[in-house]
Amino acid sequence: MNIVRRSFLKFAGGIGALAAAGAAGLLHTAAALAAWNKAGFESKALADTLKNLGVSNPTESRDITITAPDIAENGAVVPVAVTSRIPDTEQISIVAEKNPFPLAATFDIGNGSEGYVSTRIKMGQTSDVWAVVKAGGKFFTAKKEVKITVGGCG
Amino acid sequence: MRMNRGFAAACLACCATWGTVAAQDKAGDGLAIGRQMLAEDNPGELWIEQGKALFHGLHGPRKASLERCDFGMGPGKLEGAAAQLPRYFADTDKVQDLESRLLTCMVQIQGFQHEDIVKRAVSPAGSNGSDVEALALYITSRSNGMKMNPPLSHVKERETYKAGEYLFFRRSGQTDFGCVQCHGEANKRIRLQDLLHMTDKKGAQEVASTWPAYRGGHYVIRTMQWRLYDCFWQMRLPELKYGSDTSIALISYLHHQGSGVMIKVPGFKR
Amino acid sequence: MRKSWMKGMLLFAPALIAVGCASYPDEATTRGLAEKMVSTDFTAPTPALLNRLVQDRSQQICSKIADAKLTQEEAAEVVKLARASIRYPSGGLVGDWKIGDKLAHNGAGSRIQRGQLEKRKENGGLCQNCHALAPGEINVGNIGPSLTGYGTQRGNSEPVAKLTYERIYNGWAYAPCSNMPRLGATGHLTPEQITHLVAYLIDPQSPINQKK
Amino acid sequence: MSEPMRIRATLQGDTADVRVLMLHPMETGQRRDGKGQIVPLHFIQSVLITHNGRTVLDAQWSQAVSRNPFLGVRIKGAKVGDKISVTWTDNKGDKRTDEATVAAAS
Repeated sequence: MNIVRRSFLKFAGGIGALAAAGAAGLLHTAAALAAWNKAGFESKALADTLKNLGVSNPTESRDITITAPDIAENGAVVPVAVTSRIPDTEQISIVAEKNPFPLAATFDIGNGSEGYVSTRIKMGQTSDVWAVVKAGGKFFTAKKEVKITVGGCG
Repeated sequence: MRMNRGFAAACLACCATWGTVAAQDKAGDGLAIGRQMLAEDNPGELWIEQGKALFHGLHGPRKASLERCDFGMGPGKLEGAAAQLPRYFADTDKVQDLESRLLTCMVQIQGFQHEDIVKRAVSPAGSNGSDVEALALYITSRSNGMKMNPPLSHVKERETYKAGEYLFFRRSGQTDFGCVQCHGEANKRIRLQDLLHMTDKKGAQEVASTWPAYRGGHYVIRTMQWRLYDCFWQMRLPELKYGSDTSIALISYLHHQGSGVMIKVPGFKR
Repeated sequence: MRKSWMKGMLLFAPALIAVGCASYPDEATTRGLAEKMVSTDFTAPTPALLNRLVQDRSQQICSKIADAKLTQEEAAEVVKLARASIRYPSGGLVGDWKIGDKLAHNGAGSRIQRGQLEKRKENGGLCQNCHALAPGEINVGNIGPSLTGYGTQRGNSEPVAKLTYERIYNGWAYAPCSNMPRLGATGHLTPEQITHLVAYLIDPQSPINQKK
Repeated sequence: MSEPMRIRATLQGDTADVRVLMLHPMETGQRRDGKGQIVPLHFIQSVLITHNGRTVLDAQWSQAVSRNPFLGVRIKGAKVGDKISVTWTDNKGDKRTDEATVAAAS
């Protein structure tokens, strides 16, 4: 379906233009929270993204489960849920490695919230989706590939 | 296609040389989790309240609500009305589906121009949606949990149903397609998109119970009228008029094929 | 005479109505109603485009409603019409598989939306919509049979090329009323485009004939 | 103007399953409208969820979160009738808060 393909292109293009907008100071308003991780959200490579999330020496963990489809019918709405069974999970980030800006969202968890978040993200192409979990001051990761296909017809 | 034994055998023979039909359904499994996750929390629900407000609010040149609109159960009575559409209406002397009936009311009660509504009925992808889309969803949602069961007591209802069946199988255009070419067998796909098997009860029931639906890639509510229009577009045929008799006939056929199913809208389509 | 006949009819009238209530219109009536709908319910930028809705003889035969069956005579007529429709290109039947590869994955062209005809340099081959193609491709349909390894299984001899060409141009010559569009006969593809699709299907170098 | 969110909060054991749907364009800043004009960047940057007034989730989003966003979380130690509040703030400074109470699982 062309509309879908077009929205992919627009999405990719939109992300491309974002760095410029950010650099020009258009991205934020005074109202935006100070906590908004500008450097993290504007990182283009996975390594920079991790660095700007404050990650050092992450450990791959089997206690993190990423629930997402193997194949997404529509890259505009890819459901991703992350469950962390690591004790004292305090933060979960969702990172789509091959997106122009990989970091999609960061969730700070506290006061009895479970190590679980579920949301939907846009993905421009087939990519590993990373879950980056901060627990007890340490970082843990897991990843899962999601294949993106351009929709068929109708 | 259906054919007699002799030809079926002959065809099988040539099909065998044409290529083996492998089990190609594996791709579907990787999609299932995603579909379930999306359907569980359907943004389409956000339009129900909007449709309700539009239904009861005063709109159009006559500043009237749609509370006098009769969808077959009496003026303003929406409970279960969509479950019995399309049906015959004496005032228009026509069989009408939900959307063509809505159109009639918006013109006759609210004073809108027919052409204006039709022009705006299908919203652009990525917009906030149209009034007709929100209204169709709200009205259908008032039949949620009820069984699809349109009447066949009036002669025009039977004619419309049979015309719809005829149209479902009618092939034309440069792709030689009728509806049945894509929707006549189980477990078929266009590219990765599953196609409902509409000549089978179960497949038709999914059609009859899930429209209007939230279309993930368009971010808006889509209706049955849109779904049919889009099929003709893809078949390279001319543009199906919104609320036309052809559309009503096809909806009549599909709703009868899928009768008995519990309505649950909005559906979620990729 | 006439009066007593009328009386008889009146006596039987309730029974007739009861039967009428439960019955569906006959085939001819249904066809008449539906064809009238088709003639009024569509729009197109030009009258010629509106003609796409008009069925040719083969399409009429192949539109079997519900459980109706194609007779041997009808099938034979479709085959005969199909055979007569096939035109061949001026050059060879095997074109360039690289062009064919692109065509097979192109699903665009000739659609009508908001009063506009979708204008492209050429129509797409539409193959990917319904057929599995090169090994490992996920985004492929399954309405038609898999074409993966088509040439590996059959070779690329002249008879294979000719059969392949004809089956794309008008497959109803071999499988009357099958779901496969008569892509050449209806004018959706040109003979030259079909030669590229033939190459894509049978050339040993084509991705469709590679192992993965 | 922003439309109300749909918040469902149901108790499962001692955990509230909270599911939130929001209407927001989540514009990437490059999409063109019907007239060919670029639709400016417009997306939710933060979402705050509180449980009886205590912050349980503080989310930061990019424009890569899908249009009409969904957010699901689970809150431990919840009871039927507890108050769940959700507030989003977008990059234009628009803000919206909606509330729901935790219901028993049906």
